[in-house]
Amino acid sequence: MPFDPNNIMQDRITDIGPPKYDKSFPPFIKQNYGKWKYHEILEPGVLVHVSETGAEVFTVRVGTCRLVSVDLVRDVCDIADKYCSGYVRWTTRNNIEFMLADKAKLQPLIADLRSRGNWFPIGGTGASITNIVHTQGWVHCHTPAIDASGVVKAVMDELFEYFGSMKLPAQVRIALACCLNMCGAVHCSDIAILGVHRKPPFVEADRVEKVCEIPLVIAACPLAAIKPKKVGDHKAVEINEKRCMFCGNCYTMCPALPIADQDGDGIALWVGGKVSNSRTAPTFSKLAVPYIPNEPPRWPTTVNDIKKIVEAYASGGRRYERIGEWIERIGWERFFERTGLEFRHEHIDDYRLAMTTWRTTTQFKF
Amino acid sequence: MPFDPNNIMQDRITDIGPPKYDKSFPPFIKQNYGKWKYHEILEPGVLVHVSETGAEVFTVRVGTCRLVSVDLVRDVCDIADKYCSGYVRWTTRNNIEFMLADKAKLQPLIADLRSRGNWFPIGGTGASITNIVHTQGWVHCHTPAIDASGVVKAVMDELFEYFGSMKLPAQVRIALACCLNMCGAVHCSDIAILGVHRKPPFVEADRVEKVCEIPLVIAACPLAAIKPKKVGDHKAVEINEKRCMFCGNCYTMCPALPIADQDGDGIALWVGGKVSNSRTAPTFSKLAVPYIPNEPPRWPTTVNDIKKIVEAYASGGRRYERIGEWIERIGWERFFERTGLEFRHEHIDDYRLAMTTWRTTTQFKF
Amino acid sequence: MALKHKTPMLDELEKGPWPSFVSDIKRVAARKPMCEDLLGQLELSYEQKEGHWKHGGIVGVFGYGGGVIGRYSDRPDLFPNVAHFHTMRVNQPASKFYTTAMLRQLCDLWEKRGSGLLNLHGSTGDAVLLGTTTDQLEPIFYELTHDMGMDLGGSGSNLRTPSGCVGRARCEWSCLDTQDIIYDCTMKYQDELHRPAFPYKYKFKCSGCPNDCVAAIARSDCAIIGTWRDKIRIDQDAVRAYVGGELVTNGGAHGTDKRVLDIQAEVINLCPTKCMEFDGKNLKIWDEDCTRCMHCINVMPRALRPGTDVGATILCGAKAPILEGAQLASVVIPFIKMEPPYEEFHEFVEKLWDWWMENGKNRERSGELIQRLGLNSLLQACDLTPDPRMIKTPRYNPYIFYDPADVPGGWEHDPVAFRKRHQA
Amino acid sequence: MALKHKTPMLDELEKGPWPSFVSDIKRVAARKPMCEDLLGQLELSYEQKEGHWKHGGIVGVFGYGGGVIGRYSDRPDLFPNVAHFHTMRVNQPASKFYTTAMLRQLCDLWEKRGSGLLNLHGSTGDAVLLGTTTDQLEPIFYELTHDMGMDLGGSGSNLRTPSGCVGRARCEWSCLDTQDIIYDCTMKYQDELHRPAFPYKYKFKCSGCPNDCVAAIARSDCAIIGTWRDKIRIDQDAVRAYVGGELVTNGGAHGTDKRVLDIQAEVINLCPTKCMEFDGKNLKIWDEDCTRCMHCINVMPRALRPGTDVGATILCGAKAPILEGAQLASVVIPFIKMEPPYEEFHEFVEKLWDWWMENGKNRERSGELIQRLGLNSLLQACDLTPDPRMIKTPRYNPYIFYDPADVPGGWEHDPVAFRKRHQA
Ligand code: SRM
Ligand code: SRM
Ligand code: SRM
Ligand code: SRM
Ligand code: SF4
Ligand code: SF4
Ligand code: SF4
Ligand code: SF4
Ligand code: SF4
Ligand code: SF4
Ligand code: SF4
Ligand code: SF4
Repeated sequence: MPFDPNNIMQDRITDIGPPKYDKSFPPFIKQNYGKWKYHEILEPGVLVHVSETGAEVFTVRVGTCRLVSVDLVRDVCDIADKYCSGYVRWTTRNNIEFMLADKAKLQPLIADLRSRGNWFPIGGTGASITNIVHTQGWVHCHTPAIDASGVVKAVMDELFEYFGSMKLPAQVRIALACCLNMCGAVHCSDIAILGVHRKPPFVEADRVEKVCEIPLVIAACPLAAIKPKKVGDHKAVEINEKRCMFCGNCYTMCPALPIADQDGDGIALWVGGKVSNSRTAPTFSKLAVPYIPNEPPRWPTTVNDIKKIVEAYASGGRRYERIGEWIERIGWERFFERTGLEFRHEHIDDYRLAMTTWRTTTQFKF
Repeated sequence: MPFDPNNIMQDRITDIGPPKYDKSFPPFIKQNYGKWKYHEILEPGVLVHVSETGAEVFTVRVGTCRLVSVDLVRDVCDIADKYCSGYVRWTTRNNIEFMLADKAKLQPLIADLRSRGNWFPIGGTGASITNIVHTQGWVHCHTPAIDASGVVKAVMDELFEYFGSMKLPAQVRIALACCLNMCGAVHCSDIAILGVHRKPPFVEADRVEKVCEIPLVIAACPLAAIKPKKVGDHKAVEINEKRCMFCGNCYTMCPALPIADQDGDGIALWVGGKVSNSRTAPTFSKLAVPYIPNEPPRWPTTVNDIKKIVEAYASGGRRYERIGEWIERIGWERFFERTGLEFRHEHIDDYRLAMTTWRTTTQFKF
Repeated sequence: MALKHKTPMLDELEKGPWPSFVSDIKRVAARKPMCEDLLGQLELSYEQKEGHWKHGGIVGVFGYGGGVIGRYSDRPDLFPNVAHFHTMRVNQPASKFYTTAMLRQLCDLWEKRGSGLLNLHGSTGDAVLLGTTTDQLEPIFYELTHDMGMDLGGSGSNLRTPSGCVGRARCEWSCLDTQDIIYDCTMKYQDELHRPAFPYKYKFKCSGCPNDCVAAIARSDCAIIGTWRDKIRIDQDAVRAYVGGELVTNGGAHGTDKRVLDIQAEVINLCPTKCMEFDGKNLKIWDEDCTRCMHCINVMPRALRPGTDVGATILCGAKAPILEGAQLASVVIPFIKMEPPYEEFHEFVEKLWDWWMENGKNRERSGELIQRLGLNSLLQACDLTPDPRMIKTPRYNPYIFYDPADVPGGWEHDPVAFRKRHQA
Repeated sequence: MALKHKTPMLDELEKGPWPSFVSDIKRVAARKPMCEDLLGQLELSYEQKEGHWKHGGIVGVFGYGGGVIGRYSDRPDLFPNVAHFHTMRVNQPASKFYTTAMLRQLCDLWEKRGSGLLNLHGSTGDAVLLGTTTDQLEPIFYELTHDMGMDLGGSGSNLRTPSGCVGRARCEWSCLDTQDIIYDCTMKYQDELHRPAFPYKYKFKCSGCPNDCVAAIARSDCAIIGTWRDKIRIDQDAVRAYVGGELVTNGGAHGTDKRVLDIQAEVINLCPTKCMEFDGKNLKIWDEDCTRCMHCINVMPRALRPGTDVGATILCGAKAPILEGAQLASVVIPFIKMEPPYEEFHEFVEKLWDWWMENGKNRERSGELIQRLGLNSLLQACDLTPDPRMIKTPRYNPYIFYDPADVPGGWEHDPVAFRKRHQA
């Protein structure tokens, strides 16, 4: 029975959850589930996994925008139908994986993908720069300091050679978040692009009581910079601007405290985080560049600073060494020298755990 | 002119500071000042330093109680007069150093020292356990949770073989502080013995206003556990016992808040701190045993737990590896296994920087 | 193809080798005014360097407290077709395998009832349908559930859509049935997922091994990460083959050519615990010292494999910075067998939630509560025993909250007796 | 020798191989009732497991705000001779070299006017005279200054007695004249040492090299630690002699026998920066990577020596836990030449003190103020430039206090223009 707008409870189904995973496993996956023995990357973006049963599965990984249209998804379906028995998957970093068991179809699939202009670049495996994990930006969110998709496009264009090759010392994982909410793993990425505000919010005193719950707004500020204040007849709030560190959390709680600002907003770059437990423990990304203005449409300074970091790492890092491991080895003093980035007061932490980041040893390099 | 109690300003001399250092340098030190080329430990406690001039200075280091009598100092003077041209020095860890330039006097000096019973044990150099840095305890201070000199004596008796030998993997520096004020380098020692309280102070409500400045008392509590409270006619304070972590700082500010208690007080043991920048950076001592009751006169449990730690380290540490470096290598899980010490809730930090001490990786040993 | 708004800045983003979202949107914009206006508004944002969406707006489907994010343009005067532009979070199948049939059906639905734009996938893992109007929410939900057997994911102060790595479906290292674990907790906790009852959001993520390909340790309140308790399995012949240059090292991740593996430099020296030795013929691993970091296995996938006594390490409390600063997850259960019906795990989770719901403030993540009340408070609430595996280092600060139960006589003082012993 | 009080517990501490403070005190107690009562009171403490001194009590010598710690028994009824038992802190000569003449004079003075017991030395470095009565304070001070040329050390909220390692007097590694530096700041800041003007105590300590034999980095508000900017001096012959087993490694610290040095295992692999290589004949050090940790020099004192372009690293803020938790000192000046008249250093110190006196709360250590206001605040106050050598790692939290001066238009908003661009 079709949907009846006048009776939305009719036949209502809820709480069914997602389709069970194995409904969309290709047969060769189902058969070899849990039996995989080893894998090998045959060329950048192309993997084979070999099962204990002797079966092989070939995977071709392609980059995509995370923001896709139904047209693109239909193209993907066409390709998957033609070569992959009608199955396809997305990775945890928004790449598409075409899998097939029949080796004969591998080269035709690759050729087909290559024939489609810049829609389906092959790569993102091994010691490469894979797809940038990112967020909404100006396309959908209400709190961004920067765009997401556009910055990602500009950066990936510049670093494209590293997507389709595996010549870096190790994986470089880049992430972007358009505000301090950090919807993604920006806080633990080799390179992180973060949208930042630099102006305290302003208070629309006549709107606050209408659209916000004042106690929640006050509680939202990590630095207790917000106090209740009566303005004329209105119950409103006051912001102690000197205490503000521009997190935007008060705006999340209250639309009458706009924080976005064309002159204030921009990008901070962070480096050296990682997630895997391989060799070294997971670690946070650290500040590399405190602020770069928004430069749409192609954010040249941002792109250029990232390039500097990648190139310094590409030439100085040792095999298996993630960016953070490389910096740990050479020291932060050398990182700033080799990238040519400026060390400024913003790099020195002054928040709650600040003292754990100061140098409490005479060990450093001149 | 002698001191005249009725005219204390007469001839008053102030601000002269200490005697200039070189007034008490022996001639062979003055001559070779800044010219030393290398040193060598000839036997435990006996060093030679060789100068660019070819001169040599021999040093015999002896352990002492830090709490000494004029009789002992006079004995020291006798020895120094006889062998060391009338000069002597104390080390930063309260050992005495007899220095001489004339090698012929070295063996006689050593023999003399050895002939004096247990007053002047020779040792404390190199990979040994040198003198325990300690504080006042029940001998002089008003805030101790434990005695100092007695505990030190009991521990050094037990570890004596390590004072006069150099067979440990590296230096083991032990320190004792009788309360959380930590008058010493207890917070950065290989092994630290710390006096702790476990009962919140009690309030002598009728004395508080007489002997304390209430605002200062309130400000003294790191956890804001103290509030003003009127008791009968008296301005006094109230302690939120659940918040108290027994630091004793309020007692420092106010004698009407006694915290010492025979059942509450005792010893906590800490391990793995260091000060030198050699190989690894200076680091804090970490909790090994949260609490051992006061067991005068010879504190057997404390002595025994320290012995366990030293023996586990002696058999497991590698050359040059300080206790903290050894634990870092084997892991805390192994430290507790190998020493047989119990891991308890107190070991898990719950103060301001607590989250920086939790394990944020899957890397650990089963 | 003349679109309604000029977009000279966005057009710059059609250049270059990486796929262009602008080109992609443009082809749909040709037939969908919503996309036309979206481009127009985005161009305005590029000009003004400020976003043009109003603050939030609570919309949703009946009976659910999450799954839809309301969004309205702040220039409906200029861009009326994105006056409403809500997203719907569709719970993806675990580890994101799809049949083309499912995808085509989703596209058709979204072509008809929404913008035709999606995020594949959202950072939490959902298949995000990007941009529709309020009146379409119920019909879409109806068709999703009835026609496609799909449901919404989480948003708001509830369980968020769980997500996991590809695991045993296509990875030789997985110590867990990641899909099944994710499916299990998604299904078991449907109510928590759709109806906000928590102080704030709560996320599960599951990786099959410590490589953590779903970044669970950084992004989930409860990270379930596969591991093993026994020994790394070694094929000594394959080790020799790597050393002899007969195999491709690191599964080709650093170049697909065969080359001699310098096992000392590339494996043994990089082992964080230095628990390996190679005598020229055999590789010896002192497994009791191994911390299962995966590095040696990563480098020699044909020679080394995780052990067979597998299970998970549970780490809790990861989150982004707001409010109290970013956190990585901390070990809470060093090892737990994760086998259906996962009862032990469910019990743990439910105890943890009870503790959080009882003690958590509004908008306080579970990780922040752990910070505020201490790891011990969580352990107690969940009947877990303190273990050195939960910490990097024991406390170094001496501010210990001793338990009065351990003190003879507790915290009682006898002031009179005290002053008998001590004059004031 | 029958003393006034029975001390069965203390008597237990006369046994064993380590020197016994009890035996030592007993021999003085035979002639000094103060020591007799001290033993009695200590025995009582051992019985009751509680100390028996009253809380503080401000006593001192005229014109000084420190140097004397008042102490009174809380059982003067039982131990009248320690009813007063004050200590006097006597400023030691730098690095604690004494002539026996000085010591004997001090003993005579103390025998006459005090308990005859001393601490050699106090943790801060003073020669501590332990136990006297109020009426003796002025005479002692008079005799100290007049007859012995000695002065009191610090206590209270003032500069504390500075202290340093043996340095160039008897150590080959010292990059500084530690004694002279300590003497200089002791003399220059006599007023600060004797007259409390600070929010709380302030300590200088000076070590000649990064081995830090006076524990400056852990115990001083301002640690002056010697270092060098050029290259480690290498005597390649001596290196070969170590490797050949002709010399005693580590100056005998691990055994006084000659033995072959496994230079790879014992030196090169333990070098924290791995900046050394030995080709069997020559040792190469990439000094630009060396962090001057001293390890290689410690192990091969006859082959390696610090460079000759010497100076100090200044680290600030170390302290014990009260109030905000223990701190190690943080690098504030990576390198400073420390040559008389030390003007640059004095300027730095005075700026720092001004900043601390202006901003510090009562009983707030300078290290706590750095914590509270941030390292940048200190740097600014002292005209120092931020440098990566001051930090272990740049910030990882994104809560940055941007400077309005860097923002075009500062923090001004134009709400009207904003609402023209964005409808509410
Ligand atoms: C497909 C995917 C899992 C999924 O469920 O989708 C995946 C698949 C594989 N990962 Fe991964 N990883 C995937 C995201 C991740 C992530 C998560 C992330 O980046 O957000 C991580 C953590 C990254 C980090 O530390 O910041 C990750 C850390 C690893 C590592 C550890 C790398 C390291 O040394 O730190 C390995 C081991 C290796 O490559 O040697 C690994 C290895 C592998 C292997 C070789 C596992 C296997 O045997 O099949 C797979 C192919 C790797 C390749 O691409 O070269 N995978 N892998 C994800 C692909 C993302 C993409 O499209 O680019
Ligand atoms: C005499 C004294 C300096 C003084 O001004 O009084 C001193 C003297 C020497 N120290 Fe020290 N250190 C002295 C306290 C310290 C301290 C401070 C402390 O323990 O409170 C430290 C820091 C300890 C720590 O890290 O916790 C210290 C860490 C070192 C080190 C680094 C050890 C390491 O590897 O961590 C060395 C180098 C070595 O021994 O290889 C060293 C080396 C030396 C040398 C070899 C320097 C030299 O060439 O003359 C001296 C003889 C060492 C020996 O005893 O074996 N000295 N040394 C101090 C003797 C204390 C005592 O009586 O036991
Ligand atoms: C859509 C998505 C970003 C994306 O483009 O992928 C997203 C979008 C928003 N997030 Fe997020 N978060 C998304 C994944 C995340 C993640 C990543 C993850 O789940 O693995 C994080 C970091 C991990 C974590 O949970 O801590 C994340 C941390 C936040 C936070 C900060 C929470 C914190 O405790 O620090 C906020 C702020 C808040 O909740 O008020 C937030 C809030 C928001 C809001 C609802 C904005 C707001 O202030 O209310 C965003 C709505 C955007 C929009 O218009 O659609 N979002 N958010 C992701 C969800 C898609 C999906 O369901 O798959
Ligand atoms: C005598 C001495 C201990 C000893 O036996 O050697 C000592 C004894 C006292 N210290 Fe101390 N401190 C002594 C060196 C230290 C050191 C070590 C150092 O200077 O290198 C420290 C740790 C380093 C530091 O400064 O942080 C130290 C950290 C404290 C603290 C905690 C300060 C903090 O900021 O955390 C207090 C508490 C206070 O000031 O209220 C304190 C307070 C005290 C008081 C005054 C007790 C009090 O609560 O008022 C003690 C008087 C004891 C007495 O009856 O004589 N003492 N005190 C040391 C001074 C002797 C000297 O002049 O040579
Ligand atoms: S990072 Fe901020 S601006 Fe970007 S999607 Fe998340 S909440 Fe929105
Ligand atoms: S932006 Fe953040 S710090 Fe500033 S007032 Fe708002 S909540 Fe507080
Ligand atoms: S550690 Fe505590 S009890 Fe001991 S001397 Fe220092 S202040 Fe007094
Ligand atoms: S002992 Fe410390 S924590 Fe307890 S009330 Fe006193 S100052 Fe506060
Ligand atoms: S986390 Fe481990 S099991 Fe899962 S895909 Fe990555 S490597 Fe494979
Ligand atoms: S898994 Fe890691 S810790 Fe274990 S043996 Fe391999 S490299 Fe070493
Ligand atoms: S700190 Fe350095 S210079 Fe000073 S005594 Fe120790 S080793 Fe010698
Ligand atoms: S001083 Fe330390 S860092 Fe420098 S070469 Fe020697 S061991 Fe390496």
